[in-house]
Amino acid sequence: MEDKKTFIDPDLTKRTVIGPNGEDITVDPIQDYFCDALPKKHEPKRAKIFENFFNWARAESIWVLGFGTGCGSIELYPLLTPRFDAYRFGVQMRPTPRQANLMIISGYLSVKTLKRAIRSYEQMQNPKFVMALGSCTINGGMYFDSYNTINRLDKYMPVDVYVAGCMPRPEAILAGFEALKKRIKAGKAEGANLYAENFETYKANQKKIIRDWNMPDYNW
Amino acid sequence: MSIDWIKLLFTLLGLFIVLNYGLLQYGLIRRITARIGKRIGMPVYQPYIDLVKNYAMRSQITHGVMFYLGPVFRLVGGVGIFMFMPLIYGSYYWSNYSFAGDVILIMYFMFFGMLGMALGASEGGHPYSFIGISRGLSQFTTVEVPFTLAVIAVAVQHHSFSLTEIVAGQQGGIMHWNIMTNPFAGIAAMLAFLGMMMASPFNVVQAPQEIPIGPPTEYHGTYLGLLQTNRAILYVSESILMVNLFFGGATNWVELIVKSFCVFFWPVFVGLVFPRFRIDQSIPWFLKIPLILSIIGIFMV
Amino acid sequence: MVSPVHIVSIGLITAFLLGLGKKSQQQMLVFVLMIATAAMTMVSGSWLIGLMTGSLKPTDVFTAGFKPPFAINLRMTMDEAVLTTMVNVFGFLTVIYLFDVLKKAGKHLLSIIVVFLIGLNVVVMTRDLFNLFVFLEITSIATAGLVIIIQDSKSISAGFKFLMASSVISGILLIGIIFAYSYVGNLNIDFMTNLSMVKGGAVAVFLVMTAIILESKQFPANGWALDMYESAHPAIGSALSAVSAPAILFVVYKLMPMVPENWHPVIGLLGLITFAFSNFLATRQENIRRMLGYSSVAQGGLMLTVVAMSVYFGQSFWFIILGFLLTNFFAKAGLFWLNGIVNSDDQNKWGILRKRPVLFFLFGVFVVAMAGLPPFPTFFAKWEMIMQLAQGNGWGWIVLILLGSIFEIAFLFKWFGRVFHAVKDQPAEPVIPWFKEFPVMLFGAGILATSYYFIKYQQFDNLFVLIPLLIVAAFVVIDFLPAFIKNILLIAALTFYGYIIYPEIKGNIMQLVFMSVFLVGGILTLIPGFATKGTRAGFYPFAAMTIFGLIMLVNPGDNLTFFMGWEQMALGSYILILRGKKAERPAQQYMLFSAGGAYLMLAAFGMLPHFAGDTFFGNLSGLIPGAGVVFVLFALGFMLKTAAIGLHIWLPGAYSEAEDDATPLVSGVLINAGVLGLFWIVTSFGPQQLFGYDIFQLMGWIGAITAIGGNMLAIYEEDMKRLIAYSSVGAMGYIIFALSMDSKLGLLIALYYMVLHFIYKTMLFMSAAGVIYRTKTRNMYEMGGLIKSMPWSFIVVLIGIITLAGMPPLAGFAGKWMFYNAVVMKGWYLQGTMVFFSGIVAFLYLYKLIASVFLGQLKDNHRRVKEAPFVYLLPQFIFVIAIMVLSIFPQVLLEPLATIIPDRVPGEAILWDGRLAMTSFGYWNAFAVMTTVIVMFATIFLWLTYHSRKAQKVKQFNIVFAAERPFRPETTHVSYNMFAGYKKALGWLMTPLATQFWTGISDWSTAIADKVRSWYTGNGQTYAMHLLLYAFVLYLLISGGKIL
Amino acid sequence: MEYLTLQNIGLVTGFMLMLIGLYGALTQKNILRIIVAFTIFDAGLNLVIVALSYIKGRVAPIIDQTTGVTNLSEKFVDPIPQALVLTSIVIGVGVTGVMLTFALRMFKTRHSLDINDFKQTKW
Amino acid sequence: MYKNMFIILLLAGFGLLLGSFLLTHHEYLSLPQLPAYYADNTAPEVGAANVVTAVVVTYRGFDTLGEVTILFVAASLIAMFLKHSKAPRHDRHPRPSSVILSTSQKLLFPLIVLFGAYVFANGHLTPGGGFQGGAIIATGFLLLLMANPQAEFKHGLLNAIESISGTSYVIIGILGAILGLGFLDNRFISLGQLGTLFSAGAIPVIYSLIGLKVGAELSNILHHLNEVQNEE
Repeated sequence: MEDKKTFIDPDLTKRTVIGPNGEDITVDPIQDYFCDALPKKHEPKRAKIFENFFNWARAESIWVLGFGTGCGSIELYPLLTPRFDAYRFGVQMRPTPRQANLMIISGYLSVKTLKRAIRSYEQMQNPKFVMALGSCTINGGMYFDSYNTINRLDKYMPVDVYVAGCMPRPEAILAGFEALKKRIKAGKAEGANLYAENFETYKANQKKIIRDWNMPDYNW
Repeated sequence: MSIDWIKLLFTLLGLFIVLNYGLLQYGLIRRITARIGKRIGMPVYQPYIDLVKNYAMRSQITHGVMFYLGPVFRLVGGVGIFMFMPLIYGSYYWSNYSFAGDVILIMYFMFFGMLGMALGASEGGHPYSFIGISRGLSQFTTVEVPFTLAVIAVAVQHHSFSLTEIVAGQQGGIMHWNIMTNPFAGIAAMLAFLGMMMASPFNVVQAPQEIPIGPPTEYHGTYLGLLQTNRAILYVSESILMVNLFFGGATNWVELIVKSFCVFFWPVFVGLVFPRFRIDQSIPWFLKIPLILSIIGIFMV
Repeated sequence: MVSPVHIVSIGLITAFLLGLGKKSQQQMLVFVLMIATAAMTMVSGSWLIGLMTGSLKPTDVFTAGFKPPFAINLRMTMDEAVLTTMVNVFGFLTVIYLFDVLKKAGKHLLSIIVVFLIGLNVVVMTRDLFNLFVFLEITSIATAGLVIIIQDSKSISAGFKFLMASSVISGILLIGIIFAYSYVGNLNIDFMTNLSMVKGGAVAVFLVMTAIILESKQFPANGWALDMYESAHPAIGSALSAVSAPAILFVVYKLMPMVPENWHPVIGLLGLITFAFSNFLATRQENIRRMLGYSSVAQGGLMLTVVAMSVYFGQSFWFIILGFLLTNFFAKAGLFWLNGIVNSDDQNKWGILRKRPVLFFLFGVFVVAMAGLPPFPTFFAKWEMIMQLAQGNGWGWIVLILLGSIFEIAFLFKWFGRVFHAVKDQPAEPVIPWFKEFPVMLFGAGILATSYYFIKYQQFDNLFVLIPLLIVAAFVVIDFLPAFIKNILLIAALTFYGYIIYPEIKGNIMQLVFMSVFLVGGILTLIPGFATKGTRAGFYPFAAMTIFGLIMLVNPGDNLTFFMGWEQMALGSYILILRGKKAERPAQQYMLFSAGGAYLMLAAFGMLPHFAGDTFFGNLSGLIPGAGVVFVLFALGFMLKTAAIGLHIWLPGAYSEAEDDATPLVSGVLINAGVLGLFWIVTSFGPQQLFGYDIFQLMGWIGAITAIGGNMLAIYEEDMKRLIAYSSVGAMGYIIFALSMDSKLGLLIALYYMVLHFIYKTMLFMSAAGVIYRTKTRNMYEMGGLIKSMPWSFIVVLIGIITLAGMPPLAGFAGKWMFYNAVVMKGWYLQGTMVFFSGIVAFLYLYKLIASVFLGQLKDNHRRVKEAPFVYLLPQFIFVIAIMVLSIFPQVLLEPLATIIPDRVPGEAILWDGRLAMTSFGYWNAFAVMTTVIVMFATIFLWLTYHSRKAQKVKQFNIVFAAERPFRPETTHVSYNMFAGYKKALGWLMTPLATQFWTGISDWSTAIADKVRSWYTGNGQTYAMHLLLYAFVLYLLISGGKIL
Repeated sequence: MEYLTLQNIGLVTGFMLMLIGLYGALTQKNILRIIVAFTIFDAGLNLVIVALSYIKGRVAPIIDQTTGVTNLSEKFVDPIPQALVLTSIVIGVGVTGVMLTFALRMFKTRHSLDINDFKQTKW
Repeated sequence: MYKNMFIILLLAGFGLLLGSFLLTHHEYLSLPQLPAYYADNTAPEVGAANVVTAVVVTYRGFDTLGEVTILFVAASLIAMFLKHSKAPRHDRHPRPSSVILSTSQKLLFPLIVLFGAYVFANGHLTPGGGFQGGAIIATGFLLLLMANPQAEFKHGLLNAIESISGTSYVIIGILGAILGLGFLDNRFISLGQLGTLFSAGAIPVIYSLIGLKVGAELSNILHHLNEVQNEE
């Protein structure tokens, strides 16, 4: 591309500061501030019975990261109301990705948001699941030709469940939960491991579309 | 000093009971809360599932040693309070390790967990942890004042800091309970209890959306599991403390559970009714009404 | 033996012969003058030695061979011998000092100098009133001549003012002499003692005395003198101050027998007023020479008081007056001479002295000696004077003396501090001719020798006073050695001292405890000094002085030893604080408050015999009317050191600005001196009342407010050391509160906390010092995340704060537990709650301390920071071990401490049942708690470790940041104004009332001083009028308002 | 009338002169005048001294033919004040001379003889 | 104005203070012990006819030494003070003094000096003495200066006279201490016949020295002042 300029983030360029004794200290933010380890694949427990039990627990206790990416996030709130009451299914909202298991990409994902979504996704701990809402995450939907939104989410992160619709109703999302639970209980929801295994591919895809990649390769 | 192994077993058993009770109680409370909100709510056993899931997380990260130790401190604090508290009045085996210290020890042991948690969370380096802790500590300083005064009032009344003695002094019917004999201290302590539980309206510490749940922002997996375990034990222990101090203690497990549940329901109830206080609102509040009540209480003795 | 009259004849012949000299021979003439003054010195000196050894008897010299009263006679006794020797030695040294000036000046100046000396000699020796007048006139004119050595317009007009004033004074004197003659018919002082009995003779006495008093430059009729001091050559100023004034005062002494008994106090009071006010005005003075002038005038006033009250002081008179006289002689002369060497009246220019360690040391010696701190004579003289005055209930006098002294300390140490820090922008190597240095050094030696004799005269317990002082002196001498050698030596000296002192105090647990705190604290706090490079000039003598001062407190043989130790410690620590880079102002504050406290104590010591028998640690029991005042004075004095709220404002600055590795000594160790004192008075006085109000109640409230105030202030500190310093204030409030409960448990808490606070505060300060040593900053918000690079320091701070917060299972909890029991037993619920609240508040700043520094985000410039040096960590871990032992076995400390508390004290003690501590209220088993906690901790830790064994270590920016990432560590670290919410809620508690109060006092005193000193208009005529007015008012005072 | 002795007249005159001298010294602004005032003061003082030596009907204490050599103490006036006044006068001369010199130099420095102009040092 | 009033009040008070002396003081009817002793014993002890001189030079000789010193130090001061003013000398030609003055000066100067010498040499006999004589000599010099303001003196001579006479005075005092009974004792020279020139021991010598010294000093002072005036 003719206008492919490298973006330089001033906060991440190498810089020299003066130490307490007057010595020069070179700081390379990416190296020094961020852990540069790559994700590892975590094998399920050998003992099937434990793994099944844990998968059951994971399925029955789905903690959702409260991160709305697109218009679909408006559909998430009714889940907490008396009418839909997702709590019944062990679904709870968590404000921090560290504690969350499920990331709901609620609708179209602009490139800018994609970066944040990736970061949040990577900050979640294994096992972690992704549920994608609406056509926009499947094929771009009405934004299929937008310069600024992605078309297919699973090019960038492993998606466990797609919930179709534009937008899907809360009932559909609840159904999505049920589908996800089934996947988990069946031991098929190994998205995190998938991501670790195909890390280069995913990263390449991500980097292709995110030009100002001002973060480490993997956000711990 | 030889170790009384049977007593240790009983204590561990008590701990196990309290843990389960705590988890169930939490589930029940959540359920009740949901019903008040016209929801059905999560299953009563949901806390167990959450606990198991958290312990079963496959990957974890650590920010450093203190981050690692934070939950340990926290759980030691919670378990410690339980350990040093007599559960059932008149029972040697259910008196736990209360021979090691009196109510002062328990009061100060609460800080142990808090401090550990604060340090652990801080090592995570998350600014929200700092903010949450600073709020929590700030509020805590003022919560403790009326509570301590109330405890002192009770101690003076019974001429003892020993919880066993205090409970002994309350035997003989509801009119002998401290909440009846010294209502001001009792009310003050109950108000302070709200703050100690950090339930709404005093839960700005964790303010889930403003500073994503505050101190434990970075905690997950096993760490979070430990924290949840602690919560189950700690909340029940604190309720039991209140029961012992003001509600005549308990002579058997049923009485204990009923009473502590009632006590624990009090902050839940208040939390459902009142909106959240800002930190600079809650501090003066605690230094006004509960403090005055507790001072009256202490001079009533 | 050469007759004393030959002092005069030698001088006069020299003076007259100098007239024959030629201009080209000027240098030779100077040498002639030198020889002549040396000869005069030898004559008077030989008399001094002869009289001292007893080989000569006091003599009267009859001029013209007639016995008095028929002819003038001169007297030579011990008094005159001392004074003439002083005059002549001084003259000799002045000639040397002025060598370069005299070489250029004409022969006339030489004559004037020698005539000046003759005048003073005769003024001292003569016994004839009119002769006195003549030689006073000689001195005056000679003085006028000396003032104009520098012939600038300032000195000329000052000289003219002086001439006007001296004309008026001599007029009054002459009238008085004539009247006296007309009443008694002769002029000899010895034959005039009945003058005031004669009808009307009192007027004559009055006139003569007034003239002499005016001549001795009493406030406020002394503008002429001040102008003279300001404008004259420093050498001349020194002459006026060091020899002229004493000579005049000797005249007063000679004339005192004529003065009616009931005038003595009036004259004495005039002197004291001068002392107080001149020192007060000096505080406002920027010009060094004028300041020295004020100071000289003040000293003159004080000496006038002593002389006027000589009958009252009786046997102590000589001791007192010599103390003041010699100090003033040596020190004031030395300071003036130093002024001449520096050749500037600007304080900042005095930094030159820093380039010359010996001169600077002497400068310090002079200042300290002037200020009346030990081990210099003024200190002892002042002590004796106060004691004597107190015996006669002269409280008003004592107040004036102490006020004056505090002002004196204010300006002297302001000056000293300024000079100490005015090193920059000075010429590299100042050229100071030997003849200017020599007299200064000689006088320095003089004052040190005098001090030695004064100390010997006191007959102290050598083990506690003399040996420590000699050690300090030894460290002064070896100050040029590298720091680590001195460090080893001092540690060795302290260890050895501990070894020899141990058998002495073995039996007394209280002494043992405090001694070990001071000695062990001293040794451990010295260890970090090994990290310092270079010579660290000036540190070790004062560290030794501080520690030994503390040791003197422990086992005072008498009140004086205690007070001396107290002052010595204050002085030593002042210097240690002053050594900090920005410590000028804080050190000044520290000195002022220390001195204020010390003077309150001094007054209390004076009162002590009235109420409580002679010694400080007498065991009083029962209520003694009036003893409350003594108690309060003592308590205030000690509470100044422990920084009770309102008196605390010096503390944060002093502790934080002191050198980082000196801070533990200055704070953690030193602050216990106040506790020691408070403990002593509480145990020995017991409950006393002030105006019918129980003092312990009051003290309890003060303690509670201090605890809460100190901790509250600590919360908002951003400066690491200030935070810990404020925390000390809080801890001291806690101790004050505990002491004031006056129960066995309360006192036990105080002692226990004293030890514990010493341990953890020293530890924390050292840890802070280590951090600051590496990071070179004290602002906590500039740090963060240091746990990675300084894990050991982190552990120390962690243990320190757990102990401080009183959390079980560590040792701090013992204090809290006892505290609750004590409060409940005592029934002080409200105060107790406040203290408790303060304890909780402590969490806030403790968290801030540890989190802001060690946790959170590591800053860029600290990425390569290493762990604190081993020598910093070593003592810290010794303290950690101590805390651990105390945590598991608190009875190791608590049981011995409990034996210290006297049986008088009410309340129940802790009962020990094995490891279980019991009171009637509660129980506590430290061992069980500790074991339980350790087991729980280990179990849970293992459980976690098993689960998290594969946890990925991440770095500082790997945090969830609302789907963003942090930008810079600085913007991610939450530390600055951490408790903003708390401030919003309770910030009103922090209104800096104390600071406002003290600033107000300082502002007001400045304003008043400004107003008062505008009295000195600079107009010679007005000054002359002042003289008359002074005489008239004095007359009204003495005659009781009757003009006739 | 009993107070109106020669001695008292001398004394009162002397006192008056002294006071006048002091008044001049304290109110005049010109330095030379101040010096003159001081000499008046001195004169008064000396007059007082001399007046004190006076005893009615006696002679100056010089032995000559008229006095003889015996019983002199009943013939002479008091010699001591006379000796003293001599000294006093000489001192007065010395001081006046010095003051005048100062005045001269002061005039040179500021070209003024007003005492108010010489207030460089104050406070 | 208020200031003056205040000073008047102050002086009035001071006057009252002095006035109190008038009330308490009574004129002597007879001499007190000390002057009586002087009156009676001067002749036998000191040998001076003038009792005042005896008191001045012998009994209170130490005072007189002081007096001399005062004059000396004043002169030194003036000399030092005025010599320092090194202002450029204006070539001023003042009006020459009148003929009467210059002529009479030539006539009178030796006479005045002689008279002065007479006065101090006879100090022990007549009302007079060193100071008086010295002052008279100085008037001679004053006359000299008035007649010829531009005159250049030789300071050396005056200084030498001053120094030597002063030194001699002190030495005589010391001689008194060595040979006589005390410092400034006049009796180490025989007292001689009362009323003659060579009587009263060392008194005439001392007075002569004083006279010379005072004369020289006063002249010096006058001269210095004059020099300064010339510079103006």
